[in-house]
Amino acid sequence: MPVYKVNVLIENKPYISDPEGDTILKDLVLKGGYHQVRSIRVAKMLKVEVEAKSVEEAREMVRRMCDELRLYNPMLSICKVE
Amino acid sequence: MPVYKVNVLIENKPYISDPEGDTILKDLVLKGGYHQVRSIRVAKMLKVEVEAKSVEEAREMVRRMCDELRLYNPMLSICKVE
Amino acid sequence: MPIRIGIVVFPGSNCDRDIYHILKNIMRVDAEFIWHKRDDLNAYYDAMIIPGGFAYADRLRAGVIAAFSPVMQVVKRLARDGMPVLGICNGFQILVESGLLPGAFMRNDSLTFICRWTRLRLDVDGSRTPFTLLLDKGSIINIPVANQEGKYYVDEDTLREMERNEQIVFRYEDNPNGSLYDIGGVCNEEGNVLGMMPHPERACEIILAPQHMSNSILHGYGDGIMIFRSLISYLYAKGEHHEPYR
Amino acid sequence: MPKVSTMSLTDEEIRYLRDAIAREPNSVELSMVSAEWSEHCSYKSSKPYLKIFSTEGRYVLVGPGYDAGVLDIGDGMLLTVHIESHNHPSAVEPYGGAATGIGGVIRDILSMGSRPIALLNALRFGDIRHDNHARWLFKNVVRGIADYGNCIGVPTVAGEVEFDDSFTNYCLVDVACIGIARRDRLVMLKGDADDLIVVAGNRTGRDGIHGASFASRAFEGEEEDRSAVQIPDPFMGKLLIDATMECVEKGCVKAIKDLGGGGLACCLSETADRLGKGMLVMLDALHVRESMSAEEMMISESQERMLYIVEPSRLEEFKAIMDKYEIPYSVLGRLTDDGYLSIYHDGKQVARIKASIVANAPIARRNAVKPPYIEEIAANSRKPEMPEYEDVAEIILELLADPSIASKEWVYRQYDHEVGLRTVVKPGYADASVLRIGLRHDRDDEDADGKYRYIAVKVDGNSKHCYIDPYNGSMGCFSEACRNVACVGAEPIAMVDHLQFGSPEDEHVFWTFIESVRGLADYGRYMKIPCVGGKVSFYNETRQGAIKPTPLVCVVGLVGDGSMVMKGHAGDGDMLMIIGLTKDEMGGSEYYEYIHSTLSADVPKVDLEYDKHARDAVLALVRSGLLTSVHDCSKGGLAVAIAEMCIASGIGARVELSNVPHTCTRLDDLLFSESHSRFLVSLRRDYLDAVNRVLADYPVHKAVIGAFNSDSDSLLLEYKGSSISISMDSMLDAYSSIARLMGHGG
Ligand SMILES: Nc1ncnc2c1ncn2[C@@H]1O[C@H](COP(=O)(O)OP(=O)(O)O)[C@@H](O)[C@H]1O
Ligand SMILES: [Mg+2]
Repeated sequence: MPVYKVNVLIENKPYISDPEGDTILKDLVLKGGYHQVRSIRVAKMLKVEVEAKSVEEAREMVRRMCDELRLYNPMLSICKVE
Repeated sequence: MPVYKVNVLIENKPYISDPEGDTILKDLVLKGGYHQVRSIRVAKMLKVEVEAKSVEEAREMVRRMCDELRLYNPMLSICKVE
Repeated sequence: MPIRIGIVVFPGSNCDRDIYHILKNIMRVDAEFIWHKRDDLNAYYDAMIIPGGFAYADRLRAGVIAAFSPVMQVVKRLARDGMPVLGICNGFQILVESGLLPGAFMRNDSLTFICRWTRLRLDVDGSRTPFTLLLDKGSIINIPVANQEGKYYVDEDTLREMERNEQIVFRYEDNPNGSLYDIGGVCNEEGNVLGMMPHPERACEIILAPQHMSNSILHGYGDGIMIFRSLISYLYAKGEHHEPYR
Repeated sequence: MPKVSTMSLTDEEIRYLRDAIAREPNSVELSMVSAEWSEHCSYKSSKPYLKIFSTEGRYVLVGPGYDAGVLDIGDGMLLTVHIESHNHPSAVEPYGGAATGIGGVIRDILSMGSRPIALLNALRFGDIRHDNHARWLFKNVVRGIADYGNCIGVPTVAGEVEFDDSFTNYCLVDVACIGIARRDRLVMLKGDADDLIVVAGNRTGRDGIHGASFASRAFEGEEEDRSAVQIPDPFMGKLLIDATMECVEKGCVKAIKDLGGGGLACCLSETADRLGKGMLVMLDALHVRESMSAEEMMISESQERMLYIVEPSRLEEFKAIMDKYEIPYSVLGRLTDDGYLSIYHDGKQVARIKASIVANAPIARRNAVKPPYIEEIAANSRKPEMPEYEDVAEIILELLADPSIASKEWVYRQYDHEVGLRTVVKPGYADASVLRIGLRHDRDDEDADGKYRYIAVKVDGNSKHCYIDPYNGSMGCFSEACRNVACVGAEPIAMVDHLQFGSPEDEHVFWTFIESVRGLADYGRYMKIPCVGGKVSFYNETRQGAIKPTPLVCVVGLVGDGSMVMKGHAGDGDMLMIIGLTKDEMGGSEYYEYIHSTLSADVPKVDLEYDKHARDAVLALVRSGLLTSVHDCSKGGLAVAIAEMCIASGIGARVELSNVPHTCTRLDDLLFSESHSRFLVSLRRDYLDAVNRVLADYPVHKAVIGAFNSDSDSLLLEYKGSSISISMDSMLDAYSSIARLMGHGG
């Protein structure tokens, strides 16, 4: 069966604060002189290689896996499968 | 000035091991019955909002910032600006 | 002039007071905290210690944000002038991120923080660094680690060069975190800058050592004391003639 | 976004409020009151019962009622103690919930002007062997505690973990914190009219709105609980510790209070009420993350925020400290003499209400009825079939692998338990941890360098015992915590408790609550161990119903001096002695519940007088330096305690069971009973006479029951001519079951 690459992006919901992004912005980027930067948010990507019959099937399976195995916490984060 | 969204993807170089990805694969995914999954690698994404005249300028500036402020460690990781 | 050692403090450093206690109450030398915003030092120091902790909460990557702080530019200059500089745990990570020491750190193989006592072997001549002067090559010290990103990494070429230059100072007997070649501590080419992952300050007083390690020949002290005694001996040996670092 | 509502106020409470203020409350006032009158903040169900604790004692400087209890241990040094839970938030988001729990208890300790020096944690989950969700909760709760505690540089030095099906789909996450203050710098609430009210720390956002009322009702695990997801920021937590300690050092703050459950509403009303003052508050000055209504600002529970009362003349000093650490702050207003909270927003007065009304909820009368299940258990108690003697080895191994008994090393390895140079006895080395205090910066007296003090701390609970018999079970938890600190050579000097139950509106649950309080109070009064603080957490319920009653007791003990700290191991040839009497009390034992899935009514009972004698006897032995090690005998009974001593010392032993003083009729009872007031001690052979001389003063049972033997790589249990042998390897293997179950931490 062919192997597909599927990317999963896990990020905090927009109204949930991101202390790590804030610190990177305040203490590294702005202090480093990059004043054009307005905001930084940190997200996590899982690059998954999966056997499937089609891209659609691969995506659908990865999506199911993320939900079922709690690869992210739906209370906190959103999870996009690309 | 307009604000652009630029994504920075930081991932380990291919020959550097990724224990986190391996553990998710081994302890969660395979044990959870998703045997179609071949590999998982974890990457970090910074979602940057930056003022610039154009997308190109925004990207170029973020790229420079990543190198100069060591937003990634060139010994371990590669960094893509999207 | 009395020996005076600077302890560099970043927001989030948390072993600064521990180092202070050892220097002041056990070693009986002068110690002063140096806040990270300082970009010039108006006093002289004989050595600098960058303590452990979580500078900037290890955000982005352990040590990286601290490496850009004003005080580190001063530390870099003093290190180039030959001042003894010791980075412990997070301090080691900061020295690596600021380019004073080679290598990089990754998350422990266990992916978790690890707090436990390890056995650390000196892999170079004691005289290689001011902090190991009183130890013999091959000697083993009992000392705890406490880290999350403690897995040392360096590429092949650099590693070979470091071996040639005798820069690999400490190796774990019982590698706790997956460090490449069991590396637990490295120095720069000149030998005056040392970074080590384990915490010598936690192993200075025997009452703080686990019971099975308390049969030390050091009479009431733990093995970690040798790091500080070495430094003090080194500084005394340089005598009154040495120019203090400014 | 959740709408601010009055959902947690009852009709009766609204009527009471109307009468008190003699008009209709407006919406801001209503939301302030409903936050403060939530069970979580107001103790409206529990208050009358907590009065029965004895709260005075030789070392007590400040008892319950403040953010932390304060103990005066002499030489200008004070200890502060507090305990908190974060159960609901952890059940939704285990990592953030547990981490913010640490942040919360740290800020309570800071509120007294004391420096947090150690953390303890007590955790409860469902069955991690079979339940993925329980494993997920366990893994992330531990990671959350580790990440927060490690980052702020406060060591997590002790704790306990229990697993039981009543926590399925839920968890209990309790954290206690010990602080140290110099007597001349203790910050008690002070304030005069015109003193400034300053909030410092993270920007206020919409997070955690309704957290307090979320913790004041049953846990649904639904979408709406989202609003209670709290994001930890240990970096800001650490900065607040450093900045607050600097303010205390300089003496530039008159009062400190943390912003916890109920946000500004609770913090302002309680502070004003305590001070007997009013407050003029300009909400527009508050540093916020997003634009918010007055109601939202008042009840937001954004983490890592502190309130300070600052004299106007010291404001510049205060600001300089905050600026040094780059902590954002806002001067919200000032104290007044009128006793009213006058809140302004957008140029308008949005609330004006007496602080004393907001801060003092009407007491809720609750019914208490003995739950029928207790009678049912009594009626149906039956002894399981007696195992063959050959099968006993297998049962012991199974018990050693029972996650509630097995080694918790997987947990405490993830905690920095050494930062601070205080942890003399570390987790896993003894029943309680020992901390060194009196480092130069701990004292009034700068010259008293090197004159250290040692304290012991431990937290204990036992939901299985407390479910079947809340009175005796609770008393047993207290006794166990005291035994644990005695094992390291410390005399218990104070306790804080945490009472965790289902809904107080349920008369059966409420009965167990009252029984539990009685048990703790009776033990404390008899032993003269005062309660200096605590916390009540109700509504620990899921769709399956209430959790088992889970009171926790955190005991602080004082060690005589450094040389008396007990952290030994049994050595080759050492004798094994038991102190105490083993009785046929099998109810709630791990043996019955884990091995046989049997409930039985006869939960171990504490004989107060005997318990005191046994503990005093062991303390006398430890302090006379006659022992090589001590271990208290509790969960899993005698068999498990002996096995644990072999594992800890890395050497085998041979034991003659018929020498054990007991009143049992069956061997399995003798081996696995969890009778209280028992200790196992090891001693060098040549000290036996001396030990017996010391013990002669105490009317307790004692017997030499075996000896350790480094040549043997097994534990040999002999009984009336038959014997079984369990290899060290198999014991070690069984005992490390948690690490095996949890794998890597990812
Ligand atoms: N969650 C935890 N965090 C830190 N230490 C823990 C934790 N759970 C257990 N420990 C430590 O492991 C050891 C054994 O704990 P426990 O099994 O509760 O002992 P006991 O049965 O004597 O009360 C103690 O040192 C205790 O402090
Ligand atoms: Mg115990």
